[in-house]
Amino acid sequence: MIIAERKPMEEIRREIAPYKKILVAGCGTCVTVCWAGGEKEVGILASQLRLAGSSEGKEVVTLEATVERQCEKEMLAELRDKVEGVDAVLSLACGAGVQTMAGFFEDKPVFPAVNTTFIGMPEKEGLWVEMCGACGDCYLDRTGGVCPVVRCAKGLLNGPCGGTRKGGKCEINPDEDCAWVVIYRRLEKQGRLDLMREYCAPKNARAVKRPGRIHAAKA
Amino acid sequence: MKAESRSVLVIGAGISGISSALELASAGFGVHLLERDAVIGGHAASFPCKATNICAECSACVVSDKLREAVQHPRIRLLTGSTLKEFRGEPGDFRVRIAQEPRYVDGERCIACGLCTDICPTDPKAICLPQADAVPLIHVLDEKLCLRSKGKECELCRDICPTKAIEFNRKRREEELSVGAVVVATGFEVFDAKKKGSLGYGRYPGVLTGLDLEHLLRREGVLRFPGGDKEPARIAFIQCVGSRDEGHPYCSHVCCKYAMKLAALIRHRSPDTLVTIFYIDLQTAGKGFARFFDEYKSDIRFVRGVPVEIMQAASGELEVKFEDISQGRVRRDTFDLVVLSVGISPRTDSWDLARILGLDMADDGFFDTAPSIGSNDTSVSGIFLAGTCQGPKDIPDSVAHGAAAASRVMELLGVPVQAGG
Amino acid sequence: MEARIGVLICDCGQGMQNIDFGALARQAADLPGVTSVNLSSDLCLDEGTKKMVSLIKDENLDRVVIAACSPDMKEHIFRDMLEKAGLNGNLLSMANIREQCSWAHDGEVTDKAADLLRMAIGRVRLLRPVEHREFPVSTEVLVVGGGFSAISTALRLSGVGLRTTVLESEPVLGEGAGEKEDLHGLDRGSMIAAAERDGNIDILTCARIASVEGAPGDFTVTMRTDGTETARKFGAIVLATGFRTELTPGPDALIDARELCSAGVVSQEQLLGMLSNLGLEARPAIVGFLLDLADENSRFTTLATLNNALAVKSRWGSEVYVFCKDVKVDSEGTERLYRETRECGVVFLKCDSAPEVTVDNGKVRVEARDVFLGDDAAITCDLLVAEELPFPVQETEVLGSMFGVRLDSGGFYQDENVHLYPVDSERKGVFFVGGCRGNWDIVRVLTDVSSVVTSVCGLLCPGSIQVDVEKVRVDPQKCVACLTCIRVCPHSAIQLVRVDSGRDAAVISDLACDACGVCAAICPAKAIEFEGYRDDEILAQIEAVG
Amino acid sequence: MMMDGIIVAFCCERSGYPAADLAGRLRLHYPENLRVIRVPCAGRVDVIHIMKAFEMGASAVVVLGCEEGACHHMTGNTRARERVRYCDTMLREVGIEKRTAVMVNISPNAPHKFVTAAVETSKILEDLREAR
Repeated sequence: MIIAERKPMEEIRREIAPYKKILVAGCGTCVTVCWAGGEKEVGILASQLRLAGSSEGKEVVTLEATVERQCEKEMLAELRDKVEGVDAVLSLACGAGVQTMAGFFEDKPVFPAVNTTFIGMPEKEGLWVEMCGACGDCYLDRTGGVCPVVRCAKGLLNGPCGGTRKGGKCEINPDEDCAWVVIYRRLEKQGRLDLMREYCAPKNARAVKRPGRIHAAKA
Repeated sequence: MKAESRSVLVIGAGISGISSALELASAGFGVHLLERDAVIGGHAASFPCKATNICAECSACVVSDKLREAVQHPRIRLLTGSTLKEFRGEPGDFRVRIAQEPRYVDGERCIACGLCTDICPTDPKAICLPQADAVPLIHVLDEKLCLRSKGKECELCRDICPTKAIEFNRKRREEELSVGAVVVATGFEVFDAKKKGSLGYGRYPGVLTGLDLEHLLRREGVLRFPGGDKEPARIAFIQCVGSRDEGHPYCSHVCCKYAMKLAALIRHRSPDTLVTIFYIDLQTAGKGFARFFDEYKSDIRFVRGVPVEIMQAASGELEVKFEDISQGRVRRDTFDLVVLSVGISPRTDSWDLARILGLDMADDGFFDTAPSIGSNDTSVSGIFLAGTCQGPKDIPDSVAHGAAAASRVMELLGVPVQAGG
Repeated sequence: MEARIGVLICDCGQGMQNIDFGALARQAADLPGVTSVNLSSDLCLDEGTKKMVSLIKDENLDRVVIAACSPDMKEHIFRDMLEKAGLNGNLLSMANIREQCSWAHDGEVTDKAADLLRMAIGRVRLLRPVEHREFPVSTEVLVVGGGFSAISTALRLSGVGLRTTVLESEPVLGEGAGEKEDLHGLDRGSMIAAAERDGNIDILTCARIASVEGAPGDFTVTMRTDGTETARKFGAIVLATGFRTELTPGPDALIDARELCSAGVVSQEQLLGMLSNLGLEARPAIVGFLLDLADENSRFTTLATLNNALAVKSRWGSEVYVFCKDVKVDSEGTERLYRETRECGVVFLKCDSAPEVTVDNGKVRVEARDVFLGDDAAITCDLLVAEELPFPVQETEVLGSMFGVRLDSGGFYQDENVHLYPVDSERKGVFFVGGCRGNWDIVRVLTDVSSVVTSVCGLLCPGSIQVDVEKVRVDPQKCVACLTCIRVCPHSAIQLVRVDSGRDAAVISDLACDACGVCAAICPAKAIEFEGYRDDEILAQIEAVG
Repeated sequence: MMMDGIIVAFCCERSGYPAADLAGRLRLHYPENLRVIRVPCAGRVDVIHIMKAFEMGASAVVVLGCEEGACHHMTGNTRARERVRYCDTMLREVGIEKRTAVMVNISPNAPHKFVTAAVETSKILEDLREAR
């Protein structure tokens, strides 16, 4: 799942400063789940913007809407009427959603209200951790299902850096587990420790040719 | 099964009696809840919340919840101002005679509007709400304060009452009930600190009991120096007043904890206050207390040993004489306020009830338990004990003991198990 | 259709003289949807409620606002009245113009009262009916554990006619830790035998819980025995898994475990064995006890120490020293026992700091500063009975998270929250008894057992539970299955369920829900509605202010 | 503004609400500008409720929940505390300095604490108003 977090208020206000009537648009999928851009967050942001406006003596009119997925043109169609009536759109979707919106309503400025940060999972209520760097060159078969590219602070592919702390904690962030300790334990459990001896060639940094484009062969 | 065996008499509507009554009622029994006072709750309902920035687990709020639940329960019939007069029969089929003192204010009609109190010419007011959160929420007429008891013809309150709830010539009435079992939950008396004359209670205004302090905090919300506006700067708590001595061969269970909780609360509100606790053995065990004790123990000065004498100096300061064990000599320390941590004593009128019910008394003055499962059974089959009438308990233990007594009633009378899904 | 709101204002028999009720009534009458305004003085009395019932019927009202005293005391009466008039009890909103307006302020407060009335009217327009329904419950009870508290709970539940299953992870009952203490004359062997004979009690040994689902009256527990899994229904679950103990020869003991035995350091349990078996010639001349030095929660060892010190004194005639910080006498009968122990010659040495325990010539030596002597006391013991501390059993954490219940700061069951005491958990229908919730003295354990019997009876014996239907409800169309509500629900009332549309959505169990609204406030998709406290109902009140 | 000077108090029906009732019964007077909204638990109070109250012009929002460690729903009051803090931060983010959101933990039998909360919140507002 894509994880995002709200941009600093100052930045958001700078984005929309020239406009009076704004559509605050949420997305009902990833950013809802990570508490960054669902219907609830749309309501809160809109409310905060109205408050900001009133405290400056400037009237800000907000419309609110949340679609199931902003990264689907078809799902944006329902917003047409609302978008036509505003000066700008503030999107709480991930980068893909913002761009789809911007492309779909080309004559309206569309601004991001969140920073799309990583692909991750919820560790517990309200805490998300990065799991995947979308590098296009998956190593997980060799590492017991633990990605060292993002879960090792240094992105090392061939074992730990040597700075692992007592209790298997990371040298850089003592609150985090050292990814390579996790990998070792996992492989040990599975009797596949021999994999630790296998050399991993340097990562292919261009595994995904930008811009990425995947064509499903099946259809 | 006979209808009477589906109903239970609970004597005493303090926290353990209410706990019993609620449990029995929710299991389908009809409950007659007998209370001598005009309102329910007993001692437990008179304590203040002792939370600092965290809950002190004093359970005062639990009591409020349960009281409200009890008066709203359709299967609990509240008999306030009532006492037990006669008792006969056998388990499953007891006959009891109840006497209800005349209640000049009809509890069913009083809407607690307060007009009667406003108009009452006496000072202090003869008719008033006994407590702001009295349950039931009704005004009560104190005969002794009322002008009518002095032969005067005052009818102001009756005339102003918008719901015609007040009636002066009500008579004491009696009624006979048939019940299957009896739960005795008559509670305790607070030890009378005047009996320890050398501690100066009742003579020195700066000497209070723990209960006085609790009531003061509940009433005023803040701690003020008795009789003045100044906040006391040095406070001593003296433990085991009326516990663990010749007349009281038991620990009262509650005093160490309430003293420490009050001390923590005082320090929380006025961090410059110095608090000393004189003690024999600190009772710090029990769920939830260890956490609290760890948080506040460094805020309190603990002195092992219980002072035997308090003198008031000309300045009004209180001089506490105690044996400094570590130095092996008698020392004196001065305080602005001394709180006597009075213990739980058996009710002196327990004997009357014991005679009516045929119960045995233990030699410490509490009701005696029969050797059985737990400590709810008495020597009379069908009569069970709940709460502090059986021995000292704190609020959570009293609630538990009340619920435990209910289980014994259920086992005696049987609970029909309805086939479920 | 336009709402037909009836506004009933009660002046509490002129108990609120700083409100102009005529003006208040006129203001209310002008508000949209208000079809009738009525002024009275005795709304909560019999005659008042009767008048109201006929008014609701006559005026064909479909919702009611009452401006009177606090709903805290009287709301239930008024709800009943609505039901009597054929309206759903939830279609009532109250304006507290007495306690929170007239009585709280000096001077004229008609404007504020009008404000409160507008707020209530704003809310009442949006209220929807909430149905009640009876759910039949299973009357079978699962008791987890096989020690004293578990067996006595099972026996007592069976005694009131509830079928009970005892689930023990060990091969036999009664083998848990802490099972050797004095049980006030209760014989464990005969209790186990009674349980085994009892036709109402099923005993499963070597059994573990694999999963728990459902709500009070309707739990589904999957149990694993001998590698096979079976799922069964229970109405209530009692956790009585007991505790384990560990010997602590003082917090700063300078001896290691291997030395303990040879130096004569024993546990209370070993001492009991010696007391019943030891020949005369081996009687130790000096016996020491450590007590209340390692932990505040020493009620458990206090009783054992007092009883055993007394036994040592009377049977062996040894010199007995008890090293302790305080004697925890706040359990029934303990002060008496403490007196008796001292009177027969047992010496209590009170020390504020932990004594030093060393091994000297194969014997254990305890050195402490006695606060009464004001001096150091050093005693070489032939036998030292070390302090034992209670700890949670191993599976506590795993079972705790499986059941969705929080542990206390010592790692035992039951969060330190006064509203749960004595035996409740935050998950309705799940209870704790005895050692596993941190009660280790037998009197309190027995009270726990009785309390839990009461609670289970109250829950299950009626055969059904009355609940509000969908008072708090997830809209499956809006739910994005983010699991947030499931993670935050304090009462484990929410589950992910495959709904009609074939998608997964959160579903709230009416039986388990305690109507707090924590889920509704946190749902990022705004998919949860709490009737009576929906967002629009709350916002309508805010909008009506001013 | 419609609600200028108004304090909106979200009161948990287990604690803040009965405490307010008691204050009334004891005739402990507090500022008239307080409007109580009853909620089943402080944990029901959502960020948007607080924000809307400010939007409508409320000068302060107070959430009254049970004492910490004594919430009937375990975490309702601590969640409320975090939400209140978040709302207060959001006000500051948009440069609103003269209004405030406050969390108060209270027990149902603490009428004096309720009055103190009302009085102190008013005082905070006064101080904020005079600050510039």
